[in-house]
Amino acid sequence: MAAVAVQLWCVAALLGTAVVAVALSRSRQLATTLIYGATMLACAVAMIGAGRWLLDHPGGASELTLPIGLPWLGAHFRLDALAAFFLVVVNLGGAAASLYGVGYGRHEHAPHRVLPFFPAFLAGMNLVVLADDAFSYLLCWEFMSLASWALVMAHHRESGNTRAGYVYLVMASFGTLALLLAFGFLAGPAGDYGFAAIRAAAHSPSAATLVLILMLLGAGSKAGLVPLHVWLPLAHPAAPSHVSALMSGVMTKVAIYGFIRVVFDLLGPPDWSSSGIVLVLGGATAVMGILYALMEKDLKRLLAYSTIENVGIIFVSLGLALAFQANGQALPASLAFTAALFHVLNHSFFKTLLFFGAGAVLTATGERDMDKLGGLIHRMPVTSVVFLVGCVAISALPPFNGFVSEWLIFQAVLQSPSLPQWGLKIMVPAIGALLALAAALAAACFVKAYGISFLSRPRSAAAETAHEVDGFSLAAMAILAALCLLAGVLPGVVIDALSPIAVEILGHRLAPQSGLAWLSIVPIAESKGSYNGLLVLVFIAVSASLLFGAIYAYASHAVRRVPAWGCGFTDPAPAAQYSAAGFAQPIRRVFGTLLFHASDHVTMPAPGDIAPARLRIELHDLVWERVYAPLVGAVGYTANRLDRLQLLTIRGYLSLVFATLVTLLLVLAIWS
Amino acid sequence: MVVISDILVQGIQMLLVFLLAPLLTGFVRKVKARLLRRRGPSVLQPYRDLLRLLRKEVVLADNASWLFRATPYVTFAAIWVAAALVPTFATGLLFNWTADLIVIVALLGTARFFLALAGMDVGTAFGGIGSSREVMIAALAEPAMLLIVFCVALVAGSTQLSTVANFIASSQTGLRVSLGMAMIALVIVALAENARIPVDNPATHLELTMVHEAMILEYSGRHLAMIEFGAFLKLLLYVSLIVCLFFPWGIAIFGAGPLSYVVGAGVYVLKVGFAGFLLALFETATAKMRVFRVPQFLGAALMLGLLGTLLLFVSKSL
Amino acid sequence: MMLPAFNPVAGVLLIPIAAAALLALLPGYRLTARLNVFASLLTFLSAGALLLLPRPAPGAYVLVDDLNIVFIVLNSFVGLTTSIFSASYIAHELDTGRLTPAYLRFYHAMYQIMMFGMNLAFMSNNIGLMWVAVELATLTTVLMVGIYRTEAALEAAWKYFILGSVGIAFALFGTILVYMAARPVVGEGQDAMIWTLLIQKAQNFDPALLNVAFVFLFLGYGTKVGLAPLHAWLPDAHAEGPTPISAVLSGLLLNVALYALLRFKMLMAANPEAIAPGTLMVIMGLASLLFAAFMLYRRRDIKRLFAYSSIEHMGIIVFAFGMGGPLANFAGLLHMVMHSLTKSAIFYAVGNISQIKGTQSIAKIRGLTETHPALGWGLVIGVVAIAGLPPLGIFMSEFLLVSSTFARQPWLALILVFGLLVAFGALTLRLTGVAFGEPRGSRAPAEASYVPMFAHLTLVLIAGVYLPAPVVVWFQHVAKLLG
Amino acid sequence: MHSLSFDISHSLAGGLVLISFMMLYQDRLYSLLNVFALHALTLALSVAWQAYIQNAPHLYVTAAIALVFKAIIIPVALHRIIKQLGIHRDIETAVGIGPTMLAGMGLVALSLALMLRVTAEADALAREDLAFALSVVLLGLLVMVTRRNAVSQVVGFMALENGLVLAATGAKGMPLVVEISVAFSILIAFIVIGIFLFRIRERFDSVDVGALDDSRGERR
Repeated sequence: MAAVAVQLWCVAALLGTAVVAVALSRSRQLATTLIYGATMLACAVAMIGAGRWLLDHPGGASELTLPIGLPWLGAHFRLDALAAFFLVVVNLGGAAASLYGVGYGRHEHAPHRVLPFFPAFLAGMNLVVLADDAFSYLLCWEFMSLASWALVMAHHRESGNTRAGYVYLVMASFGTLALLLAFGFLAGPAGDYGFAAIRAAAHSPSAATLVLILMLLGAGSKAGLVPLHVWLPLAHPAAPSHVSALMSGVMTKVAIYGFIRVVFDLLGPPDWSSSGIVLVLGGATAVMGILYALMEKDLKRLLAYSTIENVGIIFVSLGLALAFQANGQALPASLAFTAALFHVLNHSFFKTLLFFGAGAVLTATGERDMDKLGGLIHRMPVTSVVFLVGCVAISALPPFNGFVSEWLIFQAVLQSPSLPQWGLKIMVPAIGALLALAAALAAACFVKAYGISFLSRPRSAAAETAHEVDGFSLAAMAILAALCLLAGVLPGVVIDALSPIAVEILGHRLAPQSGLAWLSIVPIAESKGSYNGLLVLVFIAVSASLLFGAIYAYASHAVRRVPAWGCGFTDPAPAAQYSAAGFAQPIRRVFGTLLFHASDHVTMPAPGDIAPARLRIELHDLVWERVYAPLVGAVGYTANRLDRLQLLTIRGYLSLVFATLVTLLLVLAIWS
Repeated sequence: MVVISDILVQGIQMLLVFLLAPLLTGFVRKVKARLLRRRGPSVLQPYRDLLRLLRKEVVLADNASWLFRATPYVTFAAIWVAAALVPTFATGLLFNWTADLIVIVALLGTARFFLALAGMDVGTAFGGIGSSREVMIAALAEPAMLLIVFCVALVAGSTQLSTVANFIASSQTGLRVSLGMAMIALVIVALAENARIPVDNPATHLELTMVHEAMILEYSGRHLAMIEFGAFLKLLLYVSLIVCLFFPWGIAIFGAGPLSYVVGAGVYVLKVGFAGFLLALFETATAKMRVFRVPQFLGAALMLGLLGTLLLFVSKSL
Repeated sequence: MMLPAFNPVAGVLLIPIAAAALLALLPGYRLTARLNVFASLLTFLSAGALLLLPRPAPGAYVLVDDLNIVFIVLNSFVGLTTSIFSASYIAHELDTGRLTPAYLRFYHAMYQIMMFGMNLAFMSNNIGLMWVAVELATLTTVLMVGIYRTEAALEAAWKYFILGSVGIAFALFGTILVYMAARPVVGEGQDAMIWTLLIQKAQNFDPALLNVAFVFLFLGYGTKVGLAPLHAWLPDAHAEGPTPISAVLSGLLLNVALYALLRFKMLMAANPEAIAPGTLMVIMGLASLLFAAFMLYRRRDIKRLFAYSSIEHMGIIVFAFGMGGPLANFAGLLHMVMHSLTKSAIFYAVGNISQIKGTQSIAKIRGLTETHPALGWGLVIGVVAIAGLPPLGIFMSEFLLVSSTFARQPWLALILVFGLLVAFGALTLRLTGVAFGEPRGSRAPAEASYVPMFAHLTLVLIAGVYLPAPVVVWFQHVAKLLG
Repeated sequence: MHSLSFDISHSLAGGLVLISFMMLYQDRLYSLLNVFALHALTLALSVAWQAYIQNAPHLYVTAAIALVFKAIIIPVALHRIIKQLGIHRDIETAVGIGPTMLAGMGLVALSLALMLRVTAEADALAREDLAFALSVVLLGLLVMVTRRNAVSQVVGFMALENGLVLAATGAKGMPLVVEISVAFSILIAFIVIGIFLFRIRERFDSVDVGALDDSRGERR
């Protein structure tokens, strides 16, 4: 059976599961186990199929056309290396989320609002990646959005969720319309919607730029590019955690897939200036996203914002690839491209992991607000370990996977002097600095996230009485954590696995890595830069354990437990510990005043007054206030103005008719 | 055979930095004392402190977690590995290609990450202050560092330290303004990263001013020893980084035989000593600045780095 | 006209008339309601027969061609489902005492007469006859809109009546002008009104006359289509009449007027010197779309909300036909069919909702998916469909329309997209309010049956992912006819 | 003979337009009704003349309807209504008389400009008739939108419809004319009855819009 057929069967299985779920979603336990089990199975099969295809890379593509969709076109589906990779990403996340869901779903109070849409959502994402004509692509794209919207609305009674769902739906539809325009432009008046036809057609540079901008609007709004990100931090946290994980870790990747598919594959080499747009947007997104995250105290919103940051990093890398490709520099282009894909993979690992962790915390304490957490490292030992792994990985610290992709991106940045255009020459280093800033801020952000919610003393009764979560959830998280480490210490394998994609899209690949001594990676040449995660890990482990052993053997190993010292002042109240806002204060003072118009207002009671001093922090989301609020206002204003027409007298309506008639007759008299 | 000797040489370097680090700190303290017309402790004092701390029992807060106890070792190991990967007396050591400059920076980042976490673990106000300020400083230092890397890499065409050192040593690069800027920037970053005056004062426990010390306030005994030792190593690392990037002259080329290694080592020690002297001089000459002046200070480094890079384009294009 | 027995044409036309006569005489609403359903079923069957059997040659009065058969089948189908819905709906109206049996008898009779009028309008080959038929259908709906006899209902009916009459007058004047234009070419009398003859000779007609004629026809029939700014009657008529009638108004009557417009558009297009009707249709279409899109935001009455959405979609359809070309015309046809099905389905749902909650005010309806899952999700699917989201039919037509337009006239496409987005925002805003959140209002089970609603939605869903080949070929042929 | 017949019908049609102008000029209801009766009478004459010259006897029916129904019954009925509903007698105009007259001029000019483009082989008679009919229609509409008063608006509608009949009869050999005129008379009857039933005094929408807001569900 053709490889693509296997994938489609898996999708069919997912859809079938959804239908079944509608039927029996009332009986909680059974349904939960059954549905998530089936979903996991389907995803696993799909993942293995796609993975084998990618590793064997037979080259070419496996295609299939179904007699549905646009009548005279049919629904084209195609599995090539790029699609295979993203299928792996999607289905890995899907399988993990399902495994997690088996345990997490038990606590779901409205399973009938989650179970049917969960497999449907996964099916939608699979189909988007498989689709090979504009119509099926958009149809699946919107189906995906719709299913995820339904999942966001699962807890529609909680405050803010309906608004989140609404904003999400509108932004999604905005994105779809942008994509629609892009495809309409690519397909031309005759309407050749097949990707093959679009690929074959020649596109002028200006047209390419237009389409690229439309794609940035369409795919970017789904991926969460600033300033189109507003829906993301609302919608992602509103969904159940394993769905949030999918939306953040996987759906944004599907959006990026769309961007790659159209801009790199269908469009052909674009103009170099367009790469500048992508670079700037990416850099801004990375920094803004992580700064938003730093200002957050809601754990899931923080994670959602950090997703925005990572999307920015990926887009920067893609922009680099575009820039190099536009100048025909194949090797650096493939380097940047591979780095982007690598980061896609990594982010799907650790963001999913982190959202699972947040879900576990939510299950254990019922709290998302970090200022009510703390000390969980004692109550939830396993979760705290895997969550720590996620935090280290996402902070781009060796020896975990996040660092490898960022290192590759920096290597690509370092190739920029070879670019002929001055604009890029000067822009790219600055963007690189932005990336470094984003990386450092990410580290700060996750020190805060972990330090406030897992370390220190519990800030609420819920946190004090927290308990470790069930085995399924832990298993899912452990697997992802292991993957984070593996991808970190064996990057060469991943890079080689990604090479067929680079070959397929750019026609060039990085030199094989897995053959090198000590499994280190050398993207360009050893003299230019190399990294060996494995050795770094080994060195650290060995030297640390040597020291440990030595000290325990020859120096003291006595321990005395006492109350914390704190310069002699041990504050009794856990509430007096550093809060999320407090931790972010130095950074808020550095960046916030400019970017968020942040201001702290302290109300200090008079001497002798025993009232507590109060600190109020004022933050403004300028993107919302400057871009969206005016738009909303304009629409409302127009609506109010036009609404007067609803209440005219009949004579008024008649005069409207009369006016129309006379105008038309006049036009007729004047023109014809 | 070759591999053995390679590993041997690499081992020597690890040992060298291991032994040299406390000495450098001691030396700096000594010089500072001298400049203040004090006698000051012996240069070997740091060794003694470490040994004393090692022997003491650990006083641990009740709610300290395993992370708190693991951090000293992780931190130290990370810094040690990083330090071992910077060419000191010879380039092109066996494991140099394990990590380039970026990785070394990142390794220090790992160390900082865990230290900051440990600072928050016990849940005292001081730890919070220390960690939050530390990460803020780091957030500003890292972009500057990257730009420095970028600038150097543009000149040498590599981020591989050995290559860079060889390239610059082989004096085909004349005196470059941009390199000068990069060096100043690196010095600023080094001061910030090592919690030296004017960014932080390693000798004070005045809570409003301290950063690094506040973070490790809860540590004691062998843990404290590890962390202190880590700090020493970090200082040495940065010094030898500056030295190997900007003054690599006299550094031995790999495989040049034991003699040149010895010479290289000698030269290296001299250079480090000189750098330590300058550091002491600078620290006595300046005062600590307010925490929220630090961003401007590091911003200067950032600007210098960027300027150096752009300047490089210009000079190259000419 | 001589019609042989068992002639489906006769079936489509005479069954409603006979049924109307019968219903006017018979008492007892259960029986009449069933009879109404039965008659509509027969009409639908004969329409189907019309589709299958060989078609009669175009006569002086009756014409059956590829274009109008689409409308006829759709018309009789929605007529059937609506009759089923109203059978279960009206009973409840009796219980609540909003209607009396006498009025009910009248209602059923009028229903059949209306069906007759619409079928006649579709089938007539004589532009005069078509005019008469359209007006007949309009007047019957006027009477049904006012059937509740509340002040609001009467006011709505009155408004509808007055504006309708002016529209009637315009349409007639246009028809006369067409006759005048045709007379010198085709010859006096009957022939100069027979559409098949007109279209053949149209190229020789006097362009100036045709232009003026088209302006009047466009405004006359456009009033019925509900194009802004001629739309005024539409929202109130939808909101105040019985819900089945709202469904029929949106689903069918608008199509009747649209059909008339299309016929005359073809006539215009056949004459090279006459003005291009497309431009006018594009402008009015976009105007209606934008206007309705903004009007959606301030609606507080759920039926009026969807009435405005009908205006919006009529705008889209008229725009599509105005653009012309195979893709746009195909999209227009598809959109029209899908809109009829979806919108009537939505009105079935809304009818149930307003009966359960006892109000049409959006603010008083909350959390339907909690209290009435089937109804709530049905409404969600309906609105999702009407908002143009996949995998439902309207998405396909909007996809074709927007993409092809952007390739041809980017700016028009941008306006179109803007309008679509604004309307989408309004609809989904109301939807999230009505379907989700803390439930409000009565939790009583629904009286009327869900069958028609889900039947329509299923059709729309299927059409969204799979259009049968014959339908496609047929639509493409019609699209070619429309030029 | 032909030229004479042409002149007569032409002058009758022109007269119709003139009377429409007189309607615009009226500011009292009764006089408006009288003028309308005159309007209908003229129409009847012109239709009859058409019937004669086209020797199309069925048009006599239309003429009769115009004469009996519009020129006599309707005005009388409206007189009654005015009395019974106690509508006060002078017409409140939305737009002043003067501007209305000017607008009427413009409309007539427009309709002439439009119709004179028609190529001459459509015979002159029809052409002129159409031009006049169009102006009558437009003027009727103008009456409807510039008068605030229900009765005068009905009159305006009827004037408009007279224009239609004029056009229809002018269109030589047009079928269904009689049926149409009958249909329209019924329509008008409906309207008049409606006014009477719904006690619509001042305007078509005397039912106060504000009071309807809640039933419209549009209350702010």
